[in-house]
Amino acid sequence: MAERELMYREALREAIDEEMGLNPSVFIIGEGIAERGGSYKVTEGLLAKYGPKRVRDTPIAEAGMIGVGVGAAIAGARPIVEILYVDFAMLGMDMIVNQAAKFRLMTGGDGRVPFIMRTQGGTGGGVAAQHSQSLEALFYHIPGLRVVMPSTPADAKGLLKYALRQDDPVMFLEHKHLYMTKGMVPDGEHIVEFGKGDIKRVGTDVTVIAWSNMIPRTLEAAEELARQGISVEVIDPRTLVPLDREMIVNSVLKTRRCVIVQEANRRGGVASDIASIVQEECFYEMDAPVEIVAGMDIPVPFNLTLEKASVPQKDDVVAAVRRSLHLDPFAEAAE
Amino acid sequence: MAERELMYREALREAIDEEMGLNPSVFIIGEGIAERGGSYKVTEGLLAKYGPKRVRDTPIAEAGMIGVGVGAAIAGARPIVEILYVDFAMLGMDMIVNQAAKFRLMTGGDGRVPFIMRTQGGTGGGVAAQHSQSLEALFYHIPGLRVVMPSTPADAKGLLKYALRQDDPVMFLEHKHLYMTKGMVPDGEHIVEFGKGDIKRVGTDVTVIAWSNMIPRTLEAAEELARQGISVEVIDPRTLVPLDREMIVNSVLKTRRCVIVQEANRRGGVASDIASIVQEECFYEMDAPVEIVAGMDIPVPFNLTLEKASVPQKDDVVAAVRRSLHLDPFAEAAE
Amino acid sequence: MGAAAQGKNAPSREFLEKIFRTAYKIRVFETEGIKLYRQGLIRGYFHPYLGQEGIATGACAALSEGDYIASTHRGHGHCIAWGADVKKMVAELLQKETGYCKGYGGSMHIADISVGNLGANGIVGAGTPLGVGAALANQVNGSDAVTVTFSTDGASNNGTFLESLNLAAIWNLNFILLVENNGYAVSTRIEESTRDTDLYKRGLAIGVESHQVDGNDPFAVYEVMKQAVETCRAGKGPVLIEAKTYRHMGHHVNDPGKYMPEDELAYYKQRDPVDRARAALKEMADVSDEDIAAIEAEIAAEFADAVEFSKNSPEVTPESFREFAVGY
Amino acid sequence: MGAAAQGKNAPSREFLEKIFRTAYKIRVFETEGIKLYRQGLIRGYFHPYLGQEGIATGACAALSEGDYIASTHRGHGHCIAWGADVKKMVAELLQKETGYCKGYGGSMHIADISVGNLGANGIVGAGTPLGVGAALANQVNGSDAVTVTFSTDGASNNGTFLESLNLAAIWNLNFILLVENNGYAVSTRIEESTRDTDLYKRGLAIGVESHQVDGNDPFAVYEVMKQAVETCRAGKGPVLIEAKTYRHMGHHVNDPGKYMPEDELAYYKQRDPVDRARAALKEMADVSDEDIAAIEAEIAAEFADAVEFSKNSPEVTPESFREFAVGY
Ligand SMILES: Cc1ncc(C[n+]2csc(CCOP(=O)(O)OP(=O)(O)O)c2C)c(N)n1
Ligand SMILES: Cc1ncc(C[n+]2csc(CCOP(=O)(O)OP(=O)(O)O)c2C)c(N)n1
Ligand SMILES: [Mg+2]
Ligand SMILES: [Mg+2]
Repeated sequence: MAERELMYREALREAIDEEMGLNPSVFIIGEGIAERGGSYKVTEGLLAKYGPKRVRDTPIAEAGMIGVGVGAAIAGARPIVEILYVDFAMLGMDMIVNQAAKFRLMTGGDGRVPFIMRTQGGTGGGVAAQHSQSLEALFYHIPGLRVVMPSTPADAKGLLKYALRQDDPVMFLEHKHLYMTKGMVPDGEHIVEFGKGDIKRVGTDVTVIAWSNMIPRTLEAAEELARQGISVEVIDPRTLVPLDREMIVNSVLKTRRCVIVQEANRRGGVASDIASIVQEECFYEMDAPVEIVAGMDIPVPFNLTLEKASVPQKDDVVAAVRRSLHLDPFAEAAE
Repeated sequence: MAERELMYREALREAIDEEMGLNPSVFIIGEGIAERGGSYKVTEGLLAKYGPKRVRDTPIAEAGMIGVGVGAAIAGARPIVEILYVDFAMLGMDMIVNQAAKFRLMTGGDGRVPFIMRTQGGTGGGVAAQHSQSLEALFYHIPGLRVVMPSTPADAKGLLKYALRQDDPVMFLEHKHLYMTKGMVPDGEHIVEFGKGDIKRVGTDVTVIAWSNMIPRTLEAAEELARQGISVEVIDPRTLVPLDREMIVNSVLKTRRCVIVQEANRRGGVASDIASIVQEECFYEMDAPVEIVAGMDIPVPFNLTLEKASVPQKDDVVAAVRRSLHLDPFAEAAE
Repeated sequence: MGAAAQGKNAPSREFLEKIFRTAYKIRVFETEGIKLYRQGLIRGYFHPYLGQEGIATGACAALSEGDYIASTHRGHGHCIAWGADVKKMVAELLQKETGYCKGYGGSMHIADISVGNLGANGIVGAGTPLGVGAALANQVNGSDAVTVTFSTDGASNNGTFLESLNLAAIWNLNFILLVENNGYAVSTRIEESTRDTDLYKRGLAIGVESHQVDGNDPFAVYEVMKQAVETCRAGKGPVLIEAKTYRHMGHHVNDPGKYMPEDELAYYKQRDPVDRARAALKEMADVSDEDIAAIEAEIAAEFADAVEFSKNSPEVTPESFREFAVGY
Repeated sequence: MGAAAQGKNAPSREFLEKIFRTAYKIRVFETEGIKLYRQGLIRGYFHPYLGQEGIATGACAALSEGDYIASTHRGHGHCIAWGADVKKMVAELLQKETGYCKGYGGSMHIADISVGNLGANGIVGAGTPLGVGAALANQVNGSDAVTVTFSTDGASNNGTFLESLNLAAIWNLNFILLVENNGYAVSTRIEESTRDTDLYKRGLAIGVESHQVDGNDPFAVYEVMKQAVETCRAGKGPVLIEAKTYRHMGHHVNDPGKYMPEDELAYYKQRDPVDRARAALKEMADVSDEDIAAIEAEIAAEFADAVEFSKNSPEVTPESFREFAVGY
């Protein structure tokens, strides 16, 4: 199929635009998303095209925005609520955890909540502890939520379109560093189903699992490792919930080694959960423990050098892969 | 040392009472905690003893209560905020995640937040999806928080007293089923430091790690397994953050097998993280993968039969221990 | 009864009977439900609506098919006034598969989205954003349906009150926030929770049309609601209504409510909304004591049938629960 | 200048000079700071307080040692008015170990709890509960210290506003909520965020003494704050003050602010709080242009020194960061 190069943010915009065109009950609200086109320019042009009923600016009221989004979804619309930073989603946690995630069960299965929270996380350029978090683990733990973390423009578009057609609450987590990155996106209707991982690079020696902004970094590491004669398979689950366990397990059964890379801090992160699954499913076939490369267990500092030190870099991934191959036995584990 | 039998709630009350007596900047706020003595009767009698300045009822405003608690702590007091159900703490997540947990780092180390949120979680008697959660994993993931989950009256008292003397924000998570349970509590000053696990039963064949209300259940399972000739070591970390990794790792190195039991649902729970640590530290010495016994990945249903089915029971623990010993090879894993 | 009910356009017998039937049905449901609770047949939380029946009754009478409601932890009354099937309600409380939520929800979570009932809620204050959201969905979809959130005095000190009512206001949504001010949040008196106990003022402060009404008078509630619905359908919503009322007992079935002063309780019992509805039917529509007794017996029988039905209903099996859980 | 400043008790030269020095110091800090930002020396967010200097200046002048303040994302002005060391502020913005937070915090997180500064905040609205908390701590500890939270129009639609101000009210805390209403939240005009732009009414609705004041007049702010502090120390707090003001530029350094109408901006520039403070010093205390120029030069030099100091300061090393992280 034909394809074009798009920026991540353009791909997101295309998804919203196409689905708004198809379904009149899709609408979007957020701070500065209408007239100004949004802080990340994802929603530029949508106000002009779809009008102020379907593209609305809001006051600074995250709990309210998320809450009315959930209510609108329950009542049959398909709201997208843009939250500027995933950190601010903490203000709306009650609505996410206690309402959106619970409603289907509490109604015995009849109620559906096709609510989408689009937001972004991760470190980037000294925005400090309250604007740099990677909080996917909090949503990942709550049954009922879908957790989506696209790493490429094509995935961003395909997953957002899918999100707008399914019926469960979706935490759609973008990354501040990815908005301006470019990639090929198929022309025409392009949809990526939830629960299908993507092998971003085929390899045979070690399986590396990563997502969001850790994918480009991991691919760089894989490139460097290839030069060292090590063949790395890079898996991007794309959706953390549902998780493509099959793809992960099959790859690890093949490589007998597994490294997981996450930007979020180590303790209680999604990487730990995936590690627990891998060791459960592949224990007898593995040649080394699962290695986790993750952020330090500390809030992200403002200082740029420290910020960088607090989250995984390419070299950390390279070192972990080598450790899992029992190379450099006397090198210390990097934090 | 002499000791007496106390109920869990009485032990908590003693801790608060003693520390309020010693330190005039300790105070407590919560819904119905003053005149009525609290929904769990932990604060009974404190209003009469310490007066309305230090024992206050609040409106239903969890975000505000937690927020003013954090502010009071930053300003040098030692507030205890009682939140009726841990589920409701979701309303105050911003203050917990973005303020309390971050302040020390953001001030370069000068700021301290001796804030204590006391609350309770877990299933119990058909209170359904919004009043039955075990949410420790959410706090566990956030660097800067201390997560405390006592299983006995003695631990409850000792840990709460310690919490009131240290300087970091503490999520003090009680269990609705434990308030009326009894246990021996040492007389006099009884303090339990954070980060020190407790071996609730010594054993040699399998290490089982559990906390809060899963401890009594695990001890029953251990009893039954003993009758089957299997010797189980039961470890209660007591504080999940900081975690007594040393005690856990040493035990697993001894038994070569590990089972983790948590009431919270499986996906992204604390058990997964402990499993990831254990496989990392003990991989080459283990005879079986870490087994996790956890709640189902679904909100807790109202119906009591289903409620029970949704969280680990004694038999689930017994089965997991036997699996880790490669007994009953054809039995299916219990959910 | 309210002044409005005595005006020139005297209410029809049909209307008066409907009001009485609804209020009485709630009364029976709660009174009999408490008995089932005490027998151990109902578990978990049960917050009776006794004493507040006038509000749900009057309010729902002013709404139409296609409208939406959202409710509180004290939600049985709203459900019944909205026309719910008592069988399915009782079955839910008895944890049965034939209940509104198949026994997954229980008292605090009964919902029926097929008829616009967004449900009761275990989180105080949560119904407000959910209701505003439904009103927003309707505006986006071009419907003129009105959404009413039944709320409480307790919820009025919660952040959701300000955030969501303000959103409704800037978007002129067809939304009515009906605050049932019963003076207590569990044992905490409203005077301890706020300096100004006239909660409707909080709507005025953000430019929202706001009223105060005697919640124990179903007719007065009906009138102010009718007006609010008109304001909404004219595109001038939202509206806030504060209805003053009182609980006839403790917070939930197991709360003896000792903190409620006897004279206060007596005062409100004399202003019993069900008695008012009965008196109105009797006096204004000349309905005889016998006819009223017949209506009451019919409602009591309906409840007894519902209990019978529920007792004979199956529970969801753990197996089908496990199936439901897959992919949750 | 404000009417109060012209009354019988004409302000002293000392007072007038202090007001001018503070306002001007903020002006220099922001103007020069923006240059450093554009040179790439400051990273992350930088929200200038330009145009709003009158508020922090007037408010802090009414407070005493031992009092507390909490601030916003636009926090430099509050910090300076509270007497912060400009050296440590600049060093913080330059990510240096000699900064208030050793470079861990940056512009949005400067705090100095040793002098009761609870800090700037990256979460809109968060300063309100934190400030109320400090006021609560002081009441528990028997202190009569007053806590002021500088807040914003944007934060007034947030749940924290209602919840925490209400808590302050029922407990009669020594708390002042100073809402700086600059008419915008980034590009969103206040008229789009609420139906009633008189934010002080929200305090009245919950029984809180509330005032509105011209935020561009440091003397008017001082007077109303002095009164508010008295109310508090008399045990009758809290107090809400809405100060109307305007930003002199976009939301942050990189926001061109094209959405701000030229005439609106011109209107407020004519009511520049720094100009007012200068004029007051000149006219009411007969200070010569030369003397004023000398003060200005002194302040400029202080800032230049701070930049020099900061540039020569070291950064925290990753090693000592890793040490700090242990056990976090
Ligand atoms: C957010 C939240 N906090 C606390 C509770 C516990 N709780 C349930 S009902 C109740 C009192 C509610 O009082 P009010 O809101 O006035 O409603 P009423 O019970 O009087 O109908 C409380 C504190 C809850 N369910 N949700
Ligand atoms: C809870 C939260 N939501 C959104 C933001 C992003 N944000 C930062 S400043 C700002 C606008 C603030 O406007 P206002 O509160 O009026 O303060 P002003 O910038 O005008 O001083 C926004 C939306 C934030 N920091 N915190
Ligand atoms: Mg009430
Ligand atoms: Mg503003």
